[in-house]
Amino acid sequence: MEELSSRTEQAPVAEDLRLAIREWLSENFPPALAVPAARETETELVKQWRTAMGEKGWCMPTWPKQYGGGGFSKEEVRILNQELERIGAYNPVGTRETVFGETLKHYGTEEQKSYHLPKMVRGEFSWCQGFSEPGAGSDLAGLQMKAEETPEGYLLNGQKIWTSGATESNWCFCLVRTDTTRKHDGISFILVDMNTPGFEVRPIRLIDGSSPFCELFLTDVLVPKENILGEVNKGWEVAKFQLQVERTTVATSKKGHGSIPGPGIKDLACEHVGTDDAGRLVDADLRSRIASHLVKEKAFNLTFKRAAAGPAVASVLKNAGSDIRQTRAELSIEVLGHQGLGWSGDAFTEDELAINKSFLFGKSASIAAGSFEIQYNILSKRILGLPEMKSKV
Amino acid sequence: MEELSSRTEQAPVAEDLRLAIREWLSENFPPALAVPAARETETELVKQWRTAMGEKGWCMPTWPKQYGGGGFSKEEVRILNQELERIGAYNPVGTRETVFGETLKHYGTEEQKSYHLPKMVRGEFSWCQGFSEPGAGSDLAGLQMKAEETPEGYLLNGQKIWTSGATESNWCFCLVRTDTTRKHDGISFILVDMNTPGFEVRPIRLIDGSSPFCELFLTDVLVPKENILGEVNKGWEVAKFQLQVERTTVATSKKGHGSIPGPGIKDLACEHVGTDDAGRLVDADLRSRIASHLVKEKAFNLTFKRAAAGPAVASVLKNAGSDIRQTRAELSIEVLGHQGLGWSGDAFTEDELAINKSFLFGKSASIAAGSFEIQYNILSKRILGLPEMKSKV
Amino acid sequence: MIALNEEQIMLRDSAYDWAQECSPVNAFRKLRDSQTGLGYDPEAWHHIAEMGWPGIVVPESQGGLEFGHRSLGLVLEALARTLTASPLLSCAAVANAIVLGDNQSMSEEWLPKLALGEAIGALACDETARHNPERVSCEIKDGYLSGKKLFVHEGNAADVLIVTAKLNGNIELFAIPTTTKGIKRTPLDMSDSRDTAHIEFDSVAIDPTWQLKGGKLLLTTVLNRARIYAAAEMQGLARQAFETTVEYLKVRSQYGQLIGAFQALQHRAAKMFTELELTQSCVDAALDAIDEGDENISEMASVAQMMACETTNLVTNEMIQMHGGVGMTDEHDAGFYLKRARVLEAWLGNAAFHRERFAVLNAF
Amino acid sequence: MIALNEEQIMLRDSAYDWAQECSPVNAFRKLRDSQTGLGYDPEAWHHIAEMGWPGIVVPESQGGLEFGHRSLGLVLEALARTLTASPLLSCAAVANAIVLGDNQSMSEEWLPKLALGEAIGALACDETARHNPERVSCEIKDGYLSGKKLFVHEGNAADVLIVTAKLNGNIELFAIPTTTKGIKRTPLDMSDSRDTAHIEFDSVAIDPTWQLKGGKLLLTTVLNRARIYAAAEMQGLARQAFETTVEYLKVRSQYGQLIGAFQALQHRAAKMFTELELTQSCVDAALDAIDEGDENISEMASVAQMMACETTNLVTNEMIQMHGGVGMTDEHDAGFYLKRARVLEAWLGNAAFHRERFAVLNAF
Repeated sequence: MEELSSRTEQAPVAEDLRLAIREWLSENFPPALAVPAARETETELVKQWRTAMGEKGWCMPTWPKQYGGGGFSKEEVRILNQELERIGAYNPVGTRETVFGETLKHYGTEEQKSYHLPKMVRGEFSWCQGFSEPGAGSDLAGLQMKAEETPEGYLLNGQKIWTSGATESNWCFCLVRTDTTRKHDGISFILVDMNTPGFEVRPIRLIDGSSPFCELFLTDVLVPKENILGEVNKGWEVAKFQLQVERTTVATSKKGHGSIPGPGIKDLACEHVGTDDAGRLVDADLRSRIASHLVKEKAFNLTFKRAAAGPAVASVLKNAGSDIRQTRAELSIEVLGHQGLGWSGDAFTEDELAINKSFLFGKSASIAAGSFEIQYNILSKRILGLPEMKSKV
Repeated sequence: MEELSSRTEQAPVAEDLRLAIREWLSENFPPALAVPAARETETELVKQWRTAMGEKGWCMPTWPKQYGGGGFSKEEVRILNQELERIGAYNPVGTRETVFGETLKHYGTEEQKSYHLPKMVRGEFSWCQGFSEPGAGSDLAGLQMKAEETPEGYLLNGQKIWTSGATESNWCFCLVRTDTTRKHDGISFILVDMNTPGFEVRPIRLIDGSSPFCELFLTDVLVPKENILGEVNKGWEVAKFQLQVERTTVATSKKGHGSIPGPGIKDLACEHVGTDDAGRLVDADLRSRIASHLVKEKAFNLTFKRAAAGPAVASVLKNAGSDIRQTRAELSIEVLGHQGLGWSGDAFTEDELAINKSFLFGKSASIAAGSFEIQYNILSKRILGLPEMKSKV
Repeated sequence: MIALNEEQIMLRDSAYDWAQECSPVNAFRKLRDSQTGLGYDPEAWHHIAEMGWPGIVVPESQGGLEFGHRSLGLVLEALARTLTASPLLSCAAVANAIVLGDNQSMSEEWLPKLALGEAIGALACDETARHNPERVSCEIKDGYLSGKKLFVHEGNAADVLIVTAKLNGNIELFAIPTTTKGIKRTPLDMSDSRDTAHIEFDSVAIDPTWQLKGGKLLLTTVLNRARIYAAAEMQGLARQAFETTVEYLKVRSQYGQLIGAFQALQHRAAKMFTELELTQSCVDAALDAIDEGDENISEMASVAQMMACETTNLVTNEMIQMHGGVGMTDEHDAGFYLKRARVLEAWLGNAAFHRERFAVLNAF
Repeated sequence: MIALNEEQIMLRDSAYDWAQECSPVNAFRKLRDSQTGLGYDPEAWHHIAEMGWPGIVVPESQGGLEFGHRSLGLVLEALARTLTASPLLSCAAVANAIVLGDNQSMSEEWLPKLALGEAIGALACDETARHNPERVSCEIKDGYLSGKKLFVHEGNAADVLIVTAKLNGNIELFAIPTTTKGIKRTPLDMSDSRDTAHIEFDSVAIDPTWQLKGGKLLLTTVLNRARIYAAAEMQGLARQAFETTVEYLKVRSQYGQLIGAFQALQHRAAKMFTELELTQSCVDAALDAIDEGDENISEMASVAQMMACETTNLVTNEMIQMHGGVGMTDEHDAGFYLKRARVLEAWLGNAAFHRERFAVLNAF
């Protein structure tokens, strides 16, 4: 496989493409955006780059051209990515769109696809997800947002939570209840224009002070009937598809497992705890725990490399990953002592503040995207085949 | 309370009793039995001591004299125990009889008490317990041993397991099923003469090579109807009483939590692992875990002292105790390396062999007498009031 | 273990009731949101003073209640349950230093004020971000103190500091008024939103009467007592975090079940309960050991602190995890417990520090 | 991570099938009960030899299969599942020592026999009950070796020993036939009922051709490989202990429920599964690292061994606990897994040893 693709790289067609891409990029990518921090706010430059890439079809390079994609083969995508990376450029469309785009392609009507996909590619419409509700976390299908059918469309009432990127989005795909008499079979998947009256977005402040998620409050929000994705009351199937795509994307990207800012834990410890003549950390107890942590991190990375995709691997990696991340964070603040427990101010370096915030935010790693407990349930029931509880007679 | 009882000790009546006991002991206790090992086998001397104490009523000092007891007050028992301890003497009747005696006193008919209690006190009848069955471990009430009512008495068929002391006993109190249509309400408590035909005892060999428990195989064992203790089909109540007495006895005696032979873990480690110039164990990782273990042992001992009796304390102590015992055993064999993994032979000291056997046997600490899981169930449901699972509709 | 007497039971119950009713976590939330930069709640402190609690470990002869360390521990536990932002612990530690430091003039000057809550005290004994009281660079030369103490809890509000400094090569302790010229305090914005400061001494003229007797030995004793108090505070914090979590398990439903019915969560709750009970025994015994003048107080302090650090760490993590997403929100109290727990763990020696110390004390 | 090729998959499957069918745990039980004092199963060894497995890491030029270390690991894992009492691991470690020791005459003398299973080898590199290969008191003076090696696995059956000894102040390795005069072997009755011996050398005349090249560096490499093999063996043992336990959870009922339906047990099973998967990755990667001639093999060996020790410890304890009383009986296999696990943990460095070593290798 490896060998084959490196041979293809030498092939003349691929080389032509590579040169074409390189040339286009050198003309179109604003070098100022090579600095990641410059991409964080929605500047003219950022918009310009998104429009350029979108029109080229390279935001979703594998999609058919009719939907605004590039019609690329996997091999061609690899070349595109290599060229982007070479000059510090990036794909301006986020994971949220990439993932939801797959769902839309799979379940959308021709009208929905033709209307939405090109707008998504060009960044005209950016999307957020309205799945979880305050009463429906791990048990997502317990959701209660009401969608009442009226002659004018569906009337949505209820609340969503844990929506990321809601403040930067203008469209939201939601799971709503169109039948209150059945659980899974009473859910529909619907596309909502966030500018519709009655749609309110409120950021949620987290324990680390950040607000990456929002609550959505919907009061009599009217949505056209044609905005149902898939069939009415069959939304659970669409949601499962969407979640599966998301999980695979997260599981195959190491980013999903997070990182701690600043130097590695070993260097951090050597600097802040000190070493003896033999170079050993003077806190022997801490040293032992750091060694254990680093061995486990190695085991995690090797498992990441070894494992073929599948539900077992996803759950193992999810839990081992959040455990390692949280252990590293606890070790980091332990190493720093009070210096690692600052909230703001000059008395702390940016790295030190970031370590504390990351420690706090990292507690969500074992809660979000399928909690620690949910992963263990999946492993024990689906993978190990352990039985369900029998109802008492 | 303390103050009061020390004042009483000075009282003339108590002092008279103390002197009387002291005198009797000096005449009747065979000094050879002051060595614990000499008590292990049933010698003439052992029998002689049991008979002497039994006739005096001092084996069960608090029991009424009519049942062979001493009729002592608590204060008088304390004096007796002090005097026994002073010369290395001991009470020749075991915990099994002490505990079951309470049950018999509470539930026995006058005939049962008059017949059995004095024989128990004098060691004529020694008792073992037939509760657990291969299919009924933690779920004791799931027991299946059949007791069929016939004109001649109950006909017992089935199997019991985990009976300690069965080879040295001649009577066995059993839980049997007298009604197969109900679970808890179909159980009776019955007293069985082990010399009845069809009663077979087989020792169970454990992973440490010892055989402290037996299996009992009962085939058409005929038991007179008057041997039911309490009422027919109300045996579960009697069993709960018996288990409660046992639990209290075990929980208030540190013996229940076991001990590891040989020197303490700290000295063992210093000897076998070695120390550096500062006197620290050279294996820093091990040192840290030993420190943690010893702190926890201290916490356990302090809890033992602090806690008033009750189900919460019993469960906390049971689990913390078995955890500490097992951790100590694991640390001990880790400290000794291969030297702590011997099974027999001159290459190992007796202490070393005992450490390994104790490590192996100690795995039962979290299984026997209410497993680790059962204790956690008790804590979470009875103490913390966490809910039961609802049946799915 | 010494059973509580009737007065102690009353004290415990009234502290508990006061904290739950008059100083709930919401009071702390308001303080944090107030942006005043004050790391303690003056109103709560006023009430605490009225009830006489700052005087619990101050001798009667100096206007205190002389009601014992176990009693103080009961109050600290009760107040920590609701994260009451009070300098009670630090004030008590400082009172101990002055009482044990056998210094008549300092006693007369500070103890009556401390007993009434009219003066606030703070321990300034660390010069590093990680607890290491034996490392002392602050030095007095020709009567002038120079050097810097880091992360002094209640350091901004303090009227009097117990400061360690080298004098003629030995570690000595001084009770220094914060009004003294040359003292510069830098308030820190810590994760737990409580009062913490860096304190710099720039050629501060030291009155010889400020020196306490006892040197390093006094330092050890004072720190041991402070550690035991801190363990009591952590125990109260952890106990409430646990109880709040168990209550949540009884009301939150998922998959048509109260989540407290899931056995995996039940067993984790039972484990926490077990650890809390074990820790409670150590904290109580350590407080008793001070009252009894026990010699072995270093070991007991490390036992109590190690257990308290580990249990608090466990329980605050489980509090977030078992609350799920809502526990991650600032709106919920779980984050406050987590943040305060980590600061307390770091303060007077974390679990590893006390494991190490326990081993050294036991010569292995 | 290198994917298995077709031949390796066949090898793995046939080793698995052979062990489950022809060498079940019951075969080990019979061996133990036989009271022959033999710590290995000659019949099983005969079959293993017939299948060529002792030759897997022996070069083709010396009659071996030269099929790589990962392949050997697959066999070791499969055999360890049923506790097959075979000296395969020790023989392979010895073959490695001789191959790497760059000694033509020793290679010609021993490798063909080792490849065919006609000679058994053992590592005699420890002089203490706790693994500490750097401590070498055995010494060769004027051509005579004196000293004692302790707890040599397969030491009674061995025909050739790899012995560490000081020569002119340096640690050197020798391939010494056990028939040599002056060697005294004391069989030990260990908890795992396997072949272990103390071996004493009383002025044993050493033929200079027995010396392997490489000294301490060779020792490190040989031990690293043996450790990785041992990790593979532990992984096989733990994997089977886990699977046996999970099967029991599916058939044992209490309170009208299969105990595998209790969520607390489910989550503990899921934890074990997670640890086994993480450990598997380390074992596989470490075996691959030998095959690839990786430089970083010391670290990989310690990573694999630390993970294997911890996982094996966890799983064997849970095996007993989850089986309840029946797991405590000698009649059940759980005890065998527990006992063998602890011996393997102690053999070439336990988890603490390898944590320490990992830290040293990473310079902290």
